[in-house]
Amino acid sequence: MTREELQAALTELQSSLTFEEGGEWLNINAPAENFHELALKLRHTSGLYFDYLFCQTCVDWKTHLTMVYHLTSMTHRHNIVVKIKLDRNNPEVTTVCDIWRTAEFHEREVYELFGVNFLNHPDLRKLILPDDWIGYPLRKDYDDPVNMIKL
Amino acid sequence: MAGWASNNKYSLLGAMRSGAQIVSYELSAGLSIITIVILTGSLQVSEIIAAQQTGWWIFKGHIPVLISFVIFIIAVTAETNRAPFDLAEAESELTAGFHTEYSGMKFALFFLAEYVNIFVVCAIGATLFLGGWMPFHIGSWESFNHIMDYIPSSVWFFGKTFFLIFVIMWFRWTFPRLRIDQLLNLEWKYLLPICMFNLILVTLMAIMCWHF
Amino acid sequence: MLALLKMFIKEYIKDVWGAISSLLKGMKLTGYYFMHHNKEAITEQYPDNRKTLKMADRFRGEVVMPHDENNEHACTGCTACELACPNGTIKIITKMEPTPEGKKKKAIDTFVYRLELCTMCNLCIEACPTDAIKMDQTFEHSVFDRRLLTKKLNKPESKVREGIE
Amino acid sequence: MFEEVASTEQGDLVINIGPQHPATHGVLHLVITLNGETVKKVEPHLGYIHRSIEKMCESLSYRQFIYVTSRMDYLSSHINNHGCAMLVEKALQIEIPSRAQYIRVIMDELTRLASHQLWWGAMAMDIGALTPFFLAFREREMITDIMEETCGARLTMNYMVPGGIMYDIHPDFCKKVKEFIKHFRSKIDEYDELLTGNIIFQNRMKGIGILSKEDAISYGCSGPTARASGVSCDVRKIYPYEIYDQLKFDEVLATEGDSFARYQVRLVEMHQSMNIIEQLIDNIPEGEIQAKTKAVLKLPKGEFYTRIETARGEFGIYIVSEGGTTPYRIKFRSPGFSNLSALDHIVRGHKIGDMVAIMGTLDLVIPDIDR
Repeated sequence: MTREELQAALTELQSSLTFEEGGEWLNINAPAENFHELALKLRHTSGLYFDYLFCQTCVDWKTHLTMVYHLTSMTHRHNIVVKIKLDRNNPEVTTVCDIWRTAEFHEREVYELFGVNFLNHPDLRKLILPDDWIGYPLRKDYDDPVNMIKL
Repeated sequence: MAGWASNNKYSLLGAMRSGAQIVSYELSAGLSIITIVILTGSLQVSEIIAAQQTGWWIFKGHIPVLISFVIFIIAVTAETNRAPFDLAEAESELTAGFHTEYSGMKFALFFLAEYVNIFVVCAIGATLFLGGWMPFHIGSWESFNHIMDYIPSSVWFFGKTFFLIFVIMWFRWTFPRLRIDQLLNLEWKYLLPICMFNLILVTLMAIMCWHF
Repeated sequence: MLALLKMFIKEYIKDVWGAISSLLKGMKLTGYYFMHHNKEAITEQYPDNRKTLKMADRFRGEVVMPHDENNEHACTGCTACELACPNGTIKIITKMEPTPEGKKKKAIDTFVYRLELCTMCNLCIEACPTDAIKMDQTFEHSVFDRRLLTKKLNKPESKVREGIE
Repeated sequence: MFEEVASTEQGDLVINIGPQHPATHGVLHLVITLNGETVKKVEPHLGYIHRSIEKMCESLSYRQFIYVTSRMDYLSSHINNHGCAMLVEKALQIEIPSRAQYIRVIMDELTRLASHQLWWGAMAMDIGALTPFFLAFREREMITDIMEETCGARLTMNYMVPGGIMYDIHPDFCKKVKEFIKHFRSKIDEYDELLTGNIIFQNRMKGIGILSKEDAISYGCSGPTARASGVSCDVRKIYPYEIYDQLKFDEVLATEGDSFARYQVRLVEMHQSMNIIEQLIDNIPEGEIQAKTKAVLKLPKGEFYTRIETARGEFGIYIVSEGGTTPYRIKFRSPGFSNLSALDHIVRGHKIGDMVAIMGTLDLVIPDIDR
């Protein structure tokens, strides 16, 4: 599907989506509420069929956090990027690990590095850091005077 | 026992595996020894060897003895926990199995025991199948046999034993390890039936005096 | 029934034979290597062959600054390498040196190279406009005191070669 | 950890594989729950060599951050570097000279070969065979020698720079590569002889650790692991980069999805890599090796994503740029991380020995997972 077709199909799916100009792939801004429903639709709508979540991460914009989902369809070979703006003080989004199983690990990683709370995640524990770690290292304001080497 | 005593989970698993393995492989090792006993008609080692004066059992006994020799080698490899049956100390699974927690002299004793074990079983194999200290003779080649007789019997015996040890070590470089259920399958589904069948064959052979 | 049994036995024997032959094939190969270990094996007798061991020309072992016979090097102290280095391995301390015409000119005082931070990525050598530094082929860097790893690359009393800006 | 132990059923044995364990090829920590010898659950604990590369890259310039990526998946360091260089080139719209493209692809395929060889040896070691390890390293030695001669290092080459390659190939390069291909073609049959046909090996591999196509997609698997399950995911074919669209090679696919399929996919991929190198090695065009770039690279504001096929699967780099000299946020999508997440699913119900074999065929490189 071309970019325009995708955009049309997605608008049909959920009218509250906004699209970003530029970028290699179609960028979609979605609201955090009802994201799970949107994700389910993206995964199962026959024309779209985004079955492969190949990258899931988070960006700290100092004022807010953005969850970034890179999705591709193994049958139709088209890609989209879904972005969700989150509140920085209380970031919460529903998990998608029941839709794309790979998200389980990616979400755990985002949880410990950015502090995003994934609702309904089956096993939201720290994956990389020790269990008693305080702070979210990949946030921009994170400061660790002991371990950080400033060059 | 040592695996259990060291209070380590790897060792415990190793010990369990080792137990299952030795119990099952003892059977086919024993049965393949019995084939020779049937052929000789005696349990006395000296008599077994004396019976091989005209030729080693492995040559005299046709295919059945060859089969039982192969089974014997497999069984003793398994019993001494050598690869490909080294499940008790499978290094990529259980780090070192039953001797994970041992070091120094205790570890040395374990390994000493293991290698002595290999030596012993290979010596038994050499005695039963390869004619113990009997030199290698070929039918009526008198001069050849004469030369062979000059080699001391102890050299013959150790030569044969070390050859078997070499074969067992050769297995070790070459083969991947079996899984525990495959190990037991191999014993109970393949080796034991073949052994039993072989035993009947050997008995028949002994009765009819088909061997040389 | 008998045919079935016959087939079963045939299959069984075929299985066993196939298994044994596949094992023997592997043993043949390892046996071949056992017998031909001199020809096929590649072994570096490392600590013993130090005298004959030659590393590849481009092997990156450590950063050195070549000096010519007049004890002159080509470093102008432009700090391009310091900026290029991702790990802060290089630190250049400059001083002002009077030129014969009486003006003051920037020159290096010390070229500090911290081997323990270096990842041999070659970015400093790429960045150097005057080819003053290069990679050496040494690779035995272990010392007992980590202070020895902080090196001064320019030799004492060395100067910038004439004509290098 | 203690809650986990308490929550297991009575009679279950919780056992730690790693962080120091011969089977994990690195410092991966797996907490496995066993029932007898049967694995009930596997739980990976990561982070033992987490170096926070993503955070580090935020303070490195676009020339500097490339070298860090070779420390991630150290077996396909070249390909990681290549991906980063490609990303910078894509963002700045630099056309790189075709000589550099050819050399890059040859280097990629050599790296893939070396990586698969090491995998072959290490995987055989996991299931208890010793000789394959030595055979594989003997051939790998030739590749690392070639790499050393041309790139200056054996493992972490840092040969790619934005705009091309760091310096031209060594004069002996083509000759040595051809020699190596000839040698390896004769030796790869030994691999089959020693291991593939072996009855013990086949029994250990066939029907073990089956990953269905749907699961492979859902778990985000990529590379040979997913291709063994029938997922067509070779980035070289689907989203061709450099000169891969002009080359003749097949995407290796299997449908079984078991350990043996993964094994065979990698073996066939070695043949494919050799074919690719043979197509290229005689036709390296003359010319520049680096496009002209500015001394200080500044990426335009925006987001960039590049994917590249490493020996383990799809390696993705996601950069958010604010227009400065350093990335604002960088994310590496490493193939091992996703492949590892499927481990628990495919291991359940198998024996502990199989778990090690499955891990071997997944070809995990721990620094790649931890980053």
